[in-house]
Amino acid sequence: MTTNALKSKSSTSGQAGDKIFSGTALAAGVLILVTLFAVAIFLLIQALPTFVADPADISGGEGFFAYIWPIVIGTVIAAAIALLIATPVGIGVALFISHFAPRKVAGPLGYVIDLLAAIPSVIYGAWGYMVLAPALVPIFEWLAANLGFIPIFAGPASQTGKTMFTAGIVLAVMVLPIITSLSREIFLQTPKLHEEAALALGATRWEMITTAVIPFARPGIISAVMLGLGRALGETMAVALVLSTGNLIPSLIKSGNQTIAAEIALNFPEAFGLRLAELIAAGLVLFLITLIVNMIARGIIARHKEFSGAN
Amino acid sequence: SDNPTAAAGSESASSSAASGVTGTLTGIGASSQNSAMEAWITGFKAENADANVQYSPDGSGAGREAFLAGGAQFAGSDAYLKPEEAEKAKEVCGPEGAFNIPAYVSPIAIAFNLEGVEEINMDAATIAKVFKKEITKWNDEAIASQNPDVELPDTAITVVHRNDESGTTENFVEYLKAAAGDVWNYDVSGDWPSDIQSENAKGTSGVVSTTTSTDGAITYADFSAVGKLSTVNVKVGEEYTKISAEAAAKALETATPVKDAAENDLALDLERDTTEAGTYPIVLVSYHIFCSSYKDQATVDLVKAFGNYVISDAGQKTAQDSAGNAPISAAISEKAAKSIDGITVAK
Amino acid sequence: MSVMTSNKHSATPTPPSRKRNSLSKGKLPRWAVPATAAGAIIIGAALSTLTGFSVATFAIYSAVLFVIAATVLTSAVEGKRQGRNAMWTYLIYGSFLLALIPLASVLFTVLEKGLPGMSSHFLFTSMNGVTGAVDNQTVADGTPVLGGAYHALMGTLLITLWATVISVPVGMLTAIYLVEYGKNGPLSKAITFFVDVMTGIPSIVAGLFAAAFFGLILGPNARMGIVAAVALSVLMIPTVVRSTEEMLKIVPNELREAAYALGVRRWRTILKVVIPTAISGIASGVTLAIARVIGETAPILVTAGIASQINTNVFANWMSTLPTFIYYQILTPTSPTNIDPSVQRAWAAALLLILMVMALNLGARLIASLFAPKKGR
Amino acid sequence: MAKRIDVNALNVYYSKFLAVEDISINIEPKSVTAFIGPSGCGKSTFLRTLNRMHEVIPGGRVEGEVLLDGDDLYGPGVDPVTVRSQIGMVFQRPNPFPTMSIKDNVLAGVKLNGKKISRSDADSLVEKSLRGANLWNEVKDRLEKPGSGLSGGQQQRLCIARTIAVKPDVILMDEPCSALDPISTLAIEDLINELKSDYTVVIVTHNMQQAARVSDKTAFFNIAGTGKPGKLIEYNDTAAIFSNPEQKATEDYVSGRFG
Amino acid sequence: MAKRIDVNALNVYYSKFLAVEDISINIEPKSVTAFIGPSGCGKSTFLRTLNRMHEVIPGGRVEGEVLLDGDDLYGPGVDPVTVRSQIGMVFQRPNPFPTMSIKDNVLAGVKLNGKKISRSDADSLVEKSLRGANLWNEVKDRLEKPGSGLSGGQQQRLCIARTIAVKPDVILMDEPCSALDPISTLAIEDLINELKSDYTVVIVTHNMQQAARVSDKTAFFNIAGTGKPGKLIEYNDTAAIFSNPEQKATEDYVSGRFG
Ligand SMILES: Nc1ncnc2c1ncn2[C@@H]1O[C@H](COP(=O)(O)OP(=O)(O)OP(=O)(O)O)[C@@H](O)[C@H]1O
Ligand SMILES: Nc1ncnc2c1ncn2[C@@H]1O[C@H](COP(=O)(O)OP(=O)(O)OP(=O)(O)O)[C@@H](O)[C@H]1O
Ligand SMILES: [Mg+2]
Ligand SMILES: [Mg+2]
Ligand SMILES: O=P([O-])([O-])[O-]
Repeated sequence: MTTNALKSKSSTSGQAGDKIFSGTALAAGVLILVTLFAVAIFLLIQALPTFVADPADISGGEGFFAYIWPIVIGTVIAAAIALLIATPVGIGVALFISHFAPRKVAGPLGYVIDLLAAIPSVIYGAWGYMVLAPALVPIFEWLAANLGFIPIFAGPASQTGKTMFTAGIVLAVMVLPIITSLSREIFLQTPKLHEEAALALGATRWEMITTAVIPFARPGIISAVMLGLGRALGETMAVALVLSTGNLIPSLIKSGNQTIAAEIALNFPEAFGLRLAELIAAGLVLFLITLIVNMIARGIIARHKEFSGAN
Repeated sequence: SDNPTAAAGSESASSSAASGVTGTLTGIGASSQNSAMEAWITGFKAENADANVQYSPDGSGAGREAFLAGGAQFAGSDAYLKPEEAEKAKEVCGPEGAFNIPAYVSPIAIAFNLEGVEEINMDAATIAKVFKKEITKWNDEAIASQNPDVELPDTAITVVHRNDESGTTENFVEYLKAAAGDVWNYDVSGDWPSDIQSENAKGTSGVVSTTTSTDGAITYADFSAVGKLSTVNVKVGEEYTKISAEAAAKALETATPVKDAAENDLALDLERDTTEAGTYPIVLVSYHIFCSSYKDQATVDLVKAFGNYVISDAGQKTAQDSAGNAPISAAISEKAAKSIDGITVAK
Repeated sequence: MSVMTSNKHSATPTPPSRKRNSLSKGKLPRWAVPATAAGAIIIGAALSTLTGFSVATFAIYSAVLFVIAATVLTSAVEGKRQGRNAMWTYLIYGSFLLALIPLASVLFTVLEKGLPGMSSHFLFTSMNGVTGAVDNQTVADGTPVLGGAYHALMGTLLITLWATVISVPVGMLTAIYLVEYGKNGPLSKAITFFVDVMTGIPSIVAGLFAAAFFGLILGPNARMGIVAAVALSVLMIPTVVRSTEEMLKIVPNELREAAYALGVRRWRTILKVVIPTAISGIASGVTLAIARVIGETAPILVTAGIASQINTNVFANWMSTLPTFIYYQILTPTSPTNIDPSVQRAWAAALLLILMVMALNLGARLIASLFAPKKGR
Repeated sequence: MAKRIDVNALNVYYSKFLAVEDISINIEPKSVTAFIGPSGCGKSTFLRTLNRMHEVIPGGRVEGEVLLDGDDLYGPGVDPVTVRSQIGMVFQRPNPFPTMSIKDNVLAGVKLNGKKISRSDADSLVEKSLRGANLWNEVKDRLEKPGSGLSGGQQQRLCIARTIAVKPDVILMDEPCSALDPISTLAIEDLINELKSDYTVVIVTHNMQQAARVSDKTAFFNIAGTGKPGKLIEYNDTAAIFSNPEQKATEDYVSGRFG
Repeated sequence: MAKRIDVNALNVYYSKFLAVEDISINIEPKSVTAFIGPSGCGKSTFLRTLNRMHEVIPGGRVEGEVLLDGDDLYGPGVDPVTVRSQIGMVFQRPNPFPTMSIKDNVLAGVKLNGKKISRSDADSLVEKSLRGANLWNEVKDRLEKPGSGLSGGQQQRLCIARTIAVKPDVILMDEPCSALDPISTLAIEDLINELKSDYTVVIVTHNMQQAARVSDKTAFFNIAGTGKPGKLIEYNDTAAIFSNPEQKATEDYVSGRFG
């Protein structure tokens, strides 16, 4: 057994194909890391003056933290409203298309919902302040009158309807197609075997969905929601156009509050020097928020890993 | 095709080549003068077929930032260069630095939407109190006393301000501070004072459309853009001045050159608290900022040609036709031409 | 066919006497649900009128009443499980209808405001030479609005094309690395994590980054199509990675094993078996990613500048895209005194953009159906 | 609890394709009935019509009647969920729920019924069902582990345990032992023998020995050619089918080298 | 073309779990070897190590040697792809490629590796392989249709055809007939008999009759209990294993009611 015939037959050229391909794939992955790293460095360098500046020179005059935290809260509120609306509705729509709608119409319906993703954010912004906001004014008034004792519905309601609540709804509409289309694809991939197993045990359609479809799709749903959250956190133009911005206030039906992305978009054009650094620092903070949110999501997915659908 | 206004296009092509300037001139800056700038570019290109000018209305700050970084050959700005910026300009422009030319003048209207009311008189203190939300009803005594002939409804006043940082805001609050300093005790800035929580919108078109759709709303916006909204007559001296291009031009005449400015620099400090009748003091002056020297002759020629076109009668006329602003006076135009002709090739 | 069946029915002797089908006991009669719906609508209308009638409250009251009533009724007659099933079924139908409302409203708004501006002139000319004076003139004369979005359409197509050309290979390869090669190692974990983080980059930051990056190479404020394409890629890649990854993950391992056992190389297995199996999902993911960036405004402003004439070279000079065109037409109307022509152009451009993405979606679907796993006989 | 099944003139379609034609058959309660026949003849298809699982497939529909103790499964107003909770099914391919532990898999059907079940009852039900499927000893130490970590045979037995746990009237099994080793198969066959004292069992099998061993009656299906519908050729006591078939086709099939 | 396989002291792991322990076995060329044993004893696991398919599973690794005509499959520099194209495999579950037509499925092993093949060669290869798998008559009219539209048994035969088409030296089969009806099984068994004149065939089966019918030698695997590794208990001529086993365990297993 001097020479291994298998070894000599193992064509190096063929293996090279594999190496090249996996190398390219790896390179692509690394490129993403490098890009992200570069973005982070870029943000850090540009934001640096903010952190070394005299607190009195920062907008508001009380330092960067005092400047940023209200808009961080605002960002979180906007994203939370958006996800609270879009997640259940998005999953519902995805289920409707994958498991409820008649087959023939399901495809076109999915297409129709995907269309929502096609609409540019400027248009959402314009629609938001021209159509949605005025339409919501009576509802806000009703809320202020009947549920005004709850701080988030404290009146007097905005007369233009350009409130955090409206911004949240616009964001919800914007992230809906993201959540829907990803979840739908995954729901459609649920193994028929498992769906049939549930049905054969005498499950109703909804029980089949909870026993076979949702558990299988859970990690995918979480990813979809994260993707939606990314969009909701980072959306600039729509919020900038829809929201009557202002200081942090608990009421969602009055003008007030601000999100980081909108703060950047609104002030960037006229900003220079320290103000520019401040805005970029705000971008950095947004970046960190995404980081934290994703860590939490990862944690959730990892906990269910052992029971993931892949087998 | 690149020729939407077919008739005009073919004509201009022939008249061109004579001047002989070529190349692309890049400007970045104020959005206020965008409409005028489009008119200038079109007019300039009609005379100089081989030249191109591109202008991005990113905002005054962005424009000055880009200009100072060497990313644009000129900037449009609602504020002249600050001393430290003027200092920095020497890095890109050479030892002579940069200079400001007033190119676009426009009055800022205080515009409102109140059913059945066309015109209202207010003095500076009243305006300041309204925008500070100290006066919250249209039939408040302070307003009523100045408008005995107008029937004012019991409507709430909705103040609408800009939510983006803006030259319009800066000029408006500069006026409030100067003319009603005891009421308006905020720093002058392009950002609306954050203590005043009110409705707001992005851009001039944003505040105008929000105001137009909300009864009882009041805002401040470039006069040319107020559309169907009514405007406030502002008390200057003993009289109420109705907003107009002429009244705005008059404010420019009473303005004083910024002290310590270089000879070729035409930066102006407006006298907001003027008492001279017929003057409308809430005026926005938008500048073109040029280097005193550029690296090659072609650029110098191009800049001179464009700069001169803008301040020429023809240039100011086209802008006015397009943007509805006020023209600069002949005196300023003359001084500006001298400054522009002083641009040289860097040594 | 039905005649035949009924024939057979009558012909078949049925041994046990069939009084009532015990399997169908406790089943709501057919008319029950429509009746509940009608009741809910009537009471909803009444309630809404009490509090000052509006379509919104009417719809909300009716829907809530219907879901509650139908659930309670089904629970009572058919049992708790059926009740729950009914409730969720109605909620799911309801969520779909709810999602249609904004869609219909946005589309209606865009159509209503955009259709008047749609003309061949709008589609095939640029804004070169169209000034406020021109608009003032058209308004004064009542002539058709001049100037179009051809330059912006070209810009959108080119910039998006380049962004796709950059993002799809990078994104797909990364997803392939994650699913096929990464083996859940630290690097693949890091990539997965940071890809998610990347989805949270605000679009303006992506634009500033691309501008700064090219600024380092080409000098300050080097604005052109390709810079915008890079900025959009930063936004697009994570979506491509994420959706491709999910789709690759659900390709059954059996198929990979089948290919390996045939002596097929891994990369060929991936390219010829795994990806084709997942292609329909990937295609819709890529479409989604394109749709995600095609409407971006902020990053384009700082990377591609703005132009009123046609430029089809992404490597030189400024460029407009439909969103920036819309943005500037709305925010700085060509003629501040007569904004109607600008507003009309903006909405027409919005309509155009939506139509483009619709066409894109259709295309992706076509690709998907051509390559999708073939089912049936 | 066992119930009888009567099928009258049943046609089964996949959209336009007639897969199974004109089947009439009477299945006695408390008996084991085996379906045999060559691949593709429609055994699985027909079996699935017996608990309305066929209609889960897009385009799947039937004409004719299937009576469970005289009640038509396809009658107006009949809820498939009710049908399926009375007629359980074990599939050809093992399909435990991947996201559930072994224990939860066994309890999956029981929990659906919404009945509260005490911990101890649950535990004893799990043990009983798993023992019944001859899996208890192999998994008793890892009841909380996912079911997907088991080998194919173990997974199939888990699925059988899951179906048994629901205690249906009728149990349909589609080649339940095709992934099992002889020892497990033996256990399942024993189990089928036990089950038949209480339930009606219908089993599809390729293993003629198995059919001969476990069933009381055997139905032989055949197909004339590709694209043709499957038909019921002969249905009789198992002994008769294997020793003395009436039809030539049946004889050919059962007297193959296999038997 | 047939080659011999010699396995020396092979341990097979799933990460830390030792699934199969210390196997040494010599498989003669041009012979059929059957692996039998209870479920979970590691037959599939061991079989997969013979063409390095085991390492496809995350954490899957081996210790020891597997020699193909004296060349170690696991030797340094050996490309698993080379190994697998010489040692083909048919799986327990039918797994045709869903995106491909029946024809392309058969040609997958050839085409996917980018080899050029003329139309007529391809057509004749398809026909030959499908005939070999006893599927030709059923699918000859729909070669361009997707493979996933076939019934389970048809799908499995398609997979066998696909493997045959690559013309390997050794063919591994993991319960290839467990989803097949007797007629198809018969055809496959005939095929195995034909194949053995050219190839080395290793087959995992639960059907002891099948093992007895098709194999020259039989290896009996067993497992002491859950979590314990599977072991090779006895390896001998098939006749000897079934009539005169040396080990008590083997005798118990083969003399069950199944025989
Ligand atoms: N989902 C489906 N759509 C269309 N036709 C189908 C489908 N499933 C099966 N068929 C066809 O119906 C016929 C009967 O298939 P069925 O699976 O019932 O056979 P079987 O007797 O169970 O075969 P096997 O023994 O291989 O399991 C076959 O011709 C098959 O091709
Ligand atoms: N992917 C895997 N990861 C970890 N353990 C596994 C994996 N696959 C199988 N095992 C374990 O390895 C052992 C041997 O499994 P294997 O599938 O080889 O048995 P088998 O003899 O083929 O059984 P069957 O007859 O049921 O197919 C079993 O204990 C099984 O639980
Ligand atoms: Mg079957
Ligand atoms: Mg096995
Ligand atoms: O011109 P503005 O700076 O007010 O936008």
